[in-house]
Amino acid sequence: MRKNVPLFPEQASTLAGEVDALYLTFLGISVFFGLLVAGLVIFFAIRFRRRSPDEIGRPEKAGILLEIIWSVIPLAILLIMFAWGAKVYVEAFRPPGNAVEYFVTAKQWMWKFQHPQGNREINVLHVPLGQPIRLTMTSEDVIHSFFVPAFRVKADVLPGRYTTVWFEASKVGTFHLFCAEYCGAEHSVMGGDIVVMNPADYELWLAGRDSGPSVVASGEELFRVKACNTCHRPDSATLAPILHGIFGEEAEFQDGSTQIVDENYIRESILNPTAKLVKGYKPLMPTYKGQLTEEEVLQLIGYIKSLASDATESQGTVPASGSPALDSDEG
Amino acid sequence: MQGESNEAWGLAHHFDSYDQQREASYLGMWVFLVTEIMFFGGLFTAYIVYRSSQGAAFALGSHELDITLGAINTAVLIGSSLTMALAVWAAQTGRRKAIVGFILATILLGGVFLGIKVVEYSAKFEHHLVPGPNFHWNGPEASGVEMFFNLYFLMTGLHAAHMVIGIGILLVVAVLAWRGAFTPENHNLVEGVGLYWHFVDIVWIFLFPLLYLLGRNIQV
Amino acid sequence: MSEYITSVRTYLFIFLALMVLTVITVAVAFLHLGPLNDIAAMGIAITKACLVILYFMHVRHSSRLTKVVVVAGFLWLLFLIGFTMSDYLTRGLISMQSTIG
Amino acid sequence: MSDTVTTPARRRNYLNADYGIKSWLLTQDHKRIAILYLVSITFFFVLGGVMAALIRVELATPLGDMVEPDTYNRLFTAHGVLMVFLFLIPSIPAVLGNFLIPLMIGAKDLAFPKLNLGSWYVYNLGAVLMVVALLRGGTDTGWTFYTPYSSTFADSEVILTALGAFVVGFSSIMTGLNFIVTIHRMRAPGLTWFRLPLFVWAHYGTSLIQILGTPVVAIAILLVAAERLLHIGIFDPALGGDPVLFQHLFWFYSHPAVYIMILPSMGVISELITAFSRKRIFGYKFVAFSSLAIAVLGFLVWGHHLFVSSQSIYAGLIFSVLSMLVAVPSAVKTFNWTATLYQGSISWQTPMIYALGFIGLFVIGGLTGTMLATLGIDMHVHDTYFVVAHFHYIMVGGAIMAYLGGLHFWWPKITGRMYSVFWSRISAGLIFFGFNLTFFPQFLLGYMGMPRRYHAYPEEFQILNVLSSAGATILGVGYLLPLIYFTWSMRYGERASDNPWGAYGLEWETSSPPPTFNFDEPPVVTTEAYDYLAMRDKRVA
Repeated sequence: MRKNVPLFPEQASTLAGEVDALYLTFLGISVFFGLLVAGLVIFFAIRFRRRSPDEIGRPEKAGILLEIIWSVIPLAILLIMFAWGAKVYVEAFRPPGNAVEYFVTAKQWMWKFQHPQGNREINVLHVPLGQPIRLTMTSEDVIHSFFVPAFRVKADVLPGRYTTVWFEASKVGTFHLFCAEYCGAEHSVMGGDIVVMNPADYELWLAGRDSGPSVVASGEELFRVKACNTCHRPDSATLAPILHGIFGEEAEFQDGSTQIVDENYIRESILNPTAKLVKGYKPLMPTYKGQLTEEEVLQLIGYIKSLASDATESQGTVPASGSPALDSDEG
Repeated sequence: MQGESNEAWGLAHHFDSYDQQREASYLGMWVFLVTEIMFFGGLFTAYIVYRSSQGAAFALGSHELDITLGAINTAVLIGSSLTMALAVWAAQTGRRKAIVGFILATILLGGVFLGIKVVEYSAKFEHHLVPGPNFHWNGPEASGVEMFFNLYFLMTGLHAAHMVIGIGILLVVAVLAWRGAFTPENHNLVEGVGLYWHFVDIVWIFLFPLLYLLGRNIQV
Repeated sequence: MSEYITSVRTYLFIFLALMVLTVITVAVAFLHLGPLNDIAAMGIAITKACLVILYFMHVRHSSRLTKVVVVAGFLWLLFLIGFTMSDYLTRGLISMQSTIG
Repeated sequence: MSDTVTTPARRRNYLNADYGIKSWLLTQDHKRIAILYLVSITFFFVLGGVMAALIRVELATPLGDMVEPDTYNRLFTAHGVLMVFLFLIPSIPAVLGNFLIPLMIGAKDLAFPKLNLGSWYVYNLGAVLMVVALLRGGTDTGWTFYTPYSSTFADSEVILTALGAFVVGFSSIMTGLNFIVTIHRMRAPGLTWFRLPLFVWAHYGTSLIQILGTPVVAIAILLVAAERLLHIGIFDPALGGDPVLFQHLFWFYSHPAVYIMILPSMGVISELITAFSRKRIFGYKFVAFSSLAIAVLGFLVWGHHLFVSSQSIYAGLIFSVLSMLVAVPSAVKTFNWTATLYQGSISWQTPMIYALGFIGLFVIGGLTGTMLATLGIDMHVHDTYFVVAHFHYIMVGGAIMAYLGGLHFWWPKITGRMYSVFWSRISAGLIFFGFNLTFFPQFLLGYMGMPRRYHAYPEEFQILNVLSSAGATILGVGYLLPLIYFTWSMRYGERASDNPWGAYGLEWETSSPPPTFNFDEPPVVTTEAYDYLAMRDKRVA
């Protein structure tokens, strides 16, 4: 499908149509105004061309009404386009509740993916058709940007922080993945493919290779190996807070401030534990900075998130537990 | 060529009057100070951004600073602003020796400020609180405290650099004043360097509470 | 339009006021006032800066243009800080890094 | 001074007032300093153009087969840095603005002539730093210096280039400061604010941006250097910093910097449109105030460069809606220019061809700009060739067209000579056509998804890239022509009269080239701006 030379990118996600509708509408408005101005300029320039060397133009009276008209109309159109664009944007960055979480780690110059089931891939990501997929992304070095033109999604991938983006593929096929934020010598080849498969084919593909432990299982394993479980116990909150069910809830800190427990907060708590001390605890936890790879931190987060739902099922997919943070925000 | 004939003492050829020249100089100096506000503004923004997310670490950092020396320095710098203002007054009223005297007093106070700053810096150096590879912090929040000291050194360092430049210009102005270069009609240079000096004072008026005072009351 | 000359008495009075404010701000820093500590410290600093600008820097008796320039300088600083903080202070709310699936 | 020669050809002017290299290098005459700037920025325009040519040659094929990836990165960085800092930002203000503002307001010089000369030296100092960086292998961060790549990872001459940008920034501040004070304090008797040429209004707005924005990027650059040299972490997450803060500080200046390029262009276009329509501009006050509105609002929209940079969604909404607002004054200007043409006496001289071309290109650049400010569209086209095409339509289609138009308009005033009408029209046509062929395909490429700063790209993008490279060749030829016929005209061009276009404005009332102190008699202004009726009546009387 990449052989022919189209002038318009394929639409391969549920979002693509919305972005294109917005773009084409705006393009139509632009073409109208562009032609209007160009047409008037050319027409006036010919119609009112100078006919004698001493001729001067005929001064007209001020046109306050005209000025108001051509200020207000563009403003109104622009504000409408703003509102429409904002709607699409907010949608693009707020994954639906049933999205399945995949992890992405970027580094100079490759993309590393981990499926919830545990499979790892480099520069190629296989995803099932019709399933909302949420990517939690971080970088090991500089800023990169995850960009799939056919899905119309793009989000920067930053070191030291998580960003997310989501999509629901609507077309089977192979699509370009680009790094859109300049990241060094091999920036232009830091790309790959997103392979969209029918769900059944995807299951076959998953089954056809050794997936290794799931993200949650790896996280659980790490939780034990790094001895997190000696303090963070499911039954006792004496030494450290109980982690079950904290994800998406509000944590209260020593200084009285609060924060919703999200991926970035958990990350900070692992790597810089004393930055935000939960009320009632002493700064006992050592830092794990330098002892965990970015992928391991992600696995721990995946595990802690899985504890959010009361049952400790390690089935891989993060259950659709609603979105407390969003709900409380929308109030 | 046109201007040469009516070029009076200290009036540049392209100005019509001393008033026009003075107003241009005063306005130009203020516009320059606006750029200085924005220059320091970038650092203040960084400070506010990081303080908003790492308040506790910043409180820890501020406890490492010597509040007494900071307060003394504030007083010294305000004093130097007074002498600078008086130098301008002396220029306006045509007191040649007084100009020189007040400028020298300003330079002296500026020197005291910088001397105290050196004492403070060397103490930080001994305690391994100077940012970079040698930074060492035993307590909690190491990275936040390091950020505090990064900003402390950048902000006070940039301020001190402005002081040094100011003192340099003041020395030149003092010599010119001694030679009688300034008259009640034309003392724009004294006025200009005065504005600069007061601006440097104002920066410190904000740096002092931001770095030394905020978070002081938090127990650590 | 000739130059306004501020009297030495005014200068001394302003100097005194600045010193008193410095003492107050140091004293207040050790009290436990919660968020009022920050507000007091900044309020006093702004007051001091205004005194310096208005009297030592002669803005009080300068043209309206000078006043506009001074105000614009600080206004733009507020733009820089305010709009930057509009990002930082709202990051924890609904943002692309904290939405929850 | 006893100059009795009266023939216009041999009258004393700023060019023949003094000879020798010293009389140029130590001059305090704003007109001579403008010429010095003209020489410097032309050099860097050519150098930056060579980089652009190499980039387009490389991109003619999908494989990165001409230069190494690293070399390519250094090329586009050099192209960006040279063009933005050493050409576009000083172009109209430091050359045309410097030359014309004192003339237009009836002053003998700028308020601070020494500062003006100093700004040229500071500019060259910064330029030398950048050239040294280039000779030592160049920089590979892109002109945006994004952290932590620039502060920690890049293995190239980041500090020298950054320092160069820092130093050049000060020359820009000096120019802006000089203009503001001059416009406030040096206007001729009778020249009220609303009688000022719109060129002066536009430069006033530009100067505000230079004053208020440049220091912020200066400190941001300084912090990058501190992080790189001393490991004082402000932006690198590994050192506890936030890389997005750099983007905020950088774009606080660098977005308004776009208006440093386009506002003076708009000023030039207002002058050209009125001069070649021989008519007062439609809605003078609206055009004048829209310059200020752009200068002020332009400061509040920088976050639209961060829509996908992990900036909070709320901030994204604020910056998006403000970006829409800043489009309105630009639209107002465009409509007023168009309305000015109505019932004008329009002459198709070369400068006017540039002006009309500018309107077309600026409309495309502006409209695509509002598309980029739309959150839902930016999410897809951010950091793609759509952005590249958009800002080239503004900076090249807008700023350079206006710069060339202005140069063609005031050339007889600056040098006292005319250039070849025929060749100038050919070159204007070539530039317009070549420009569109170069950059229009890039809009399509961008929406297709080709990211910017790519050295190699998938095959399906090739046809559009080849078109673009072909256009660049034509554009290059178009730019070469003025270089030749302008140089030729300085010696062999027909002598120009004081007002060859029959245009309104104080600069046309003095001789061509003007005398050192601009006017033999200090001018007094009694008519409104662009009052062609009064001008004709005066001539008849």
